[in-house]
Amino acid sequence: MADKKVKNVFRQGAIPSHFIGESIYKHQTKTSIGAHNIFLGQVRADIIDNKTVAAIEYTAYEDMANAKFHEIREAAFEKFELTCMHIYHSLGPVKAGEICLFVFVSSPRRKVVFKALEFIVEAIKADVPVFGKEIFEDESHQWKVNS
Amino acid sequence: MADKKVKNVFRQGAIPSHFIGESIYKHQTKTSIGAHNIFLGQVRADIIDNKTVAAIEYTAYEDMANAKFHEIREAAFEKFELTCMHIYHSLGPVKAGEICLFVFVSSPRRKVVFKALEFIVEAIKADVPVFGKEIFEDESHQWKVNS
Amino acid sequence: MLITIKYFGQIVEATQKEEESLEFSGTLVSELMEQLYKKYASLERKDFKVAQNQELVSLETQVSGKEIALLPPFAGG
Amino acid sequence: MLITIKYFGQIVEATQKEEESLEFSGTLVSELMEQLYKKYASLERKDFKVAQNQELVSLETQVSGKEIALLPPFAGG
Repeated sequence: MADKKVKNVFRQGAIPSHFIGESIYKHQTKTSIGAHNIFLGQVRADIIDNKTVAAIEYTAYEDMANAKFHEIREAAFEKFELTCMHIYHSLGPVKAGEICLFVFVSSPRRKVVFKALEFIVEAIKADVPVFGKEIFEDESHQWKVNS
Repeated sequence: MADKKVKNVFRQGAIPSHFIGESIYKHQTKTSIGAHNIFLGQVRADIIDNKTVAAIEYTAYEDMANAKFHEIREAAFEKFELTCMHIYHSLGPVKAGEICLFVFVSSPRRKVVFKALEFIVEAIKADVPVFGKEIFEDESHQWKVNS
Repeated sequence: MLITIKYFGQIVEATQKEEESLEFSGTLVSELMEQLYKKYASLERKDFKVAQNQELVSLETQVSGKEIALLPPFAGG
Repeated sequence: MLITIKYFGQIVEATQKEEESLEFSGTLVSELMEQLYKKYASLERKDFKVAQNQELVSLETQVSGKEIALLPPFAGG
């Protein structure tokens, strides 16, 4: 069901794996759902010029970002037959190996969830003002840019 | 990493949500991963001729099914740059609202996980000899056919 | 030739058993099916594929394997 | 006209602040940027987009809003 209220998508720090498990559990009462598709973004320990990324520190233009997440959400409900959709994004430091983005879509049938999830994730990457500071193990940093 | 051993994909009964959470947690040591994509099949309480599906009882030609899952796995590693892949399917009764299929792919980059996951799920639906008896609340049944 | 035949899903409703050993003196899968249709009257109305040694085969395939399976429509996931 | 300007991510490394109020007497976003480039020498080398009242705008847009934001490349997810 589409929800007109602008939600706060942001969570402080990493998104815990048990939170994802619990979120799945909560959908087991929705027995019209036949297929879930979940995307998780995980911070990579990339090695750049011999230095290893230890964490990404996320900041955002929060009001605009939440408005954009809301637009993406509305567009996805418009385009695809979804039963529900949830988006969570981290703010602050997230260590390598931890989850920084959790997108969850559910539908009666499977074909639609693949298309919907990819649409949502690509829109988030392109349109939402979130910024990432890659912090190396020696505490130097560089700014992440989505490709 | 591709694994040449044929694994047993089947689990007795529903796949618990906390198992999925734990499976995600185990991947947090793999810091070359940047994107996970998870598909979950959930049993729908479909209403057919005024009767509601209460559960699906799954059976399989287990040896052939595990060999097919293995082929699908090898083909996916061949076609897509994946860090890892896990598939679990239920056998026996799974109630409406519970999870019967869990497919989990991970890669350094996101674009590949969407294509890989859809490829794997469609191949499972088409090629793996698993059979589903939809049991209605009045204990009558019909046989499920994938569309 | 003694063959093991396995039945799955709704096929079992026609055969009332999941597995049996049958003496088969013919050549092709189609001949084996004729033999089974005579034995199980309701089998002919069922929709199924045939696997030999875990690979799908056509009715024109030679029966060579030890294990034949009758597979109704797949419903995985 | 008094405008609130917000800076994000690596832009803050040029401005050394996240927000400020500026008196602006021009018309276009491009004029406001010229004013900021004079104030912050290293800003001109940064890659960013401009949002006015939370919507992306071009340099030719009229400054009308209360809130202007300088947004470096997005890195969500």
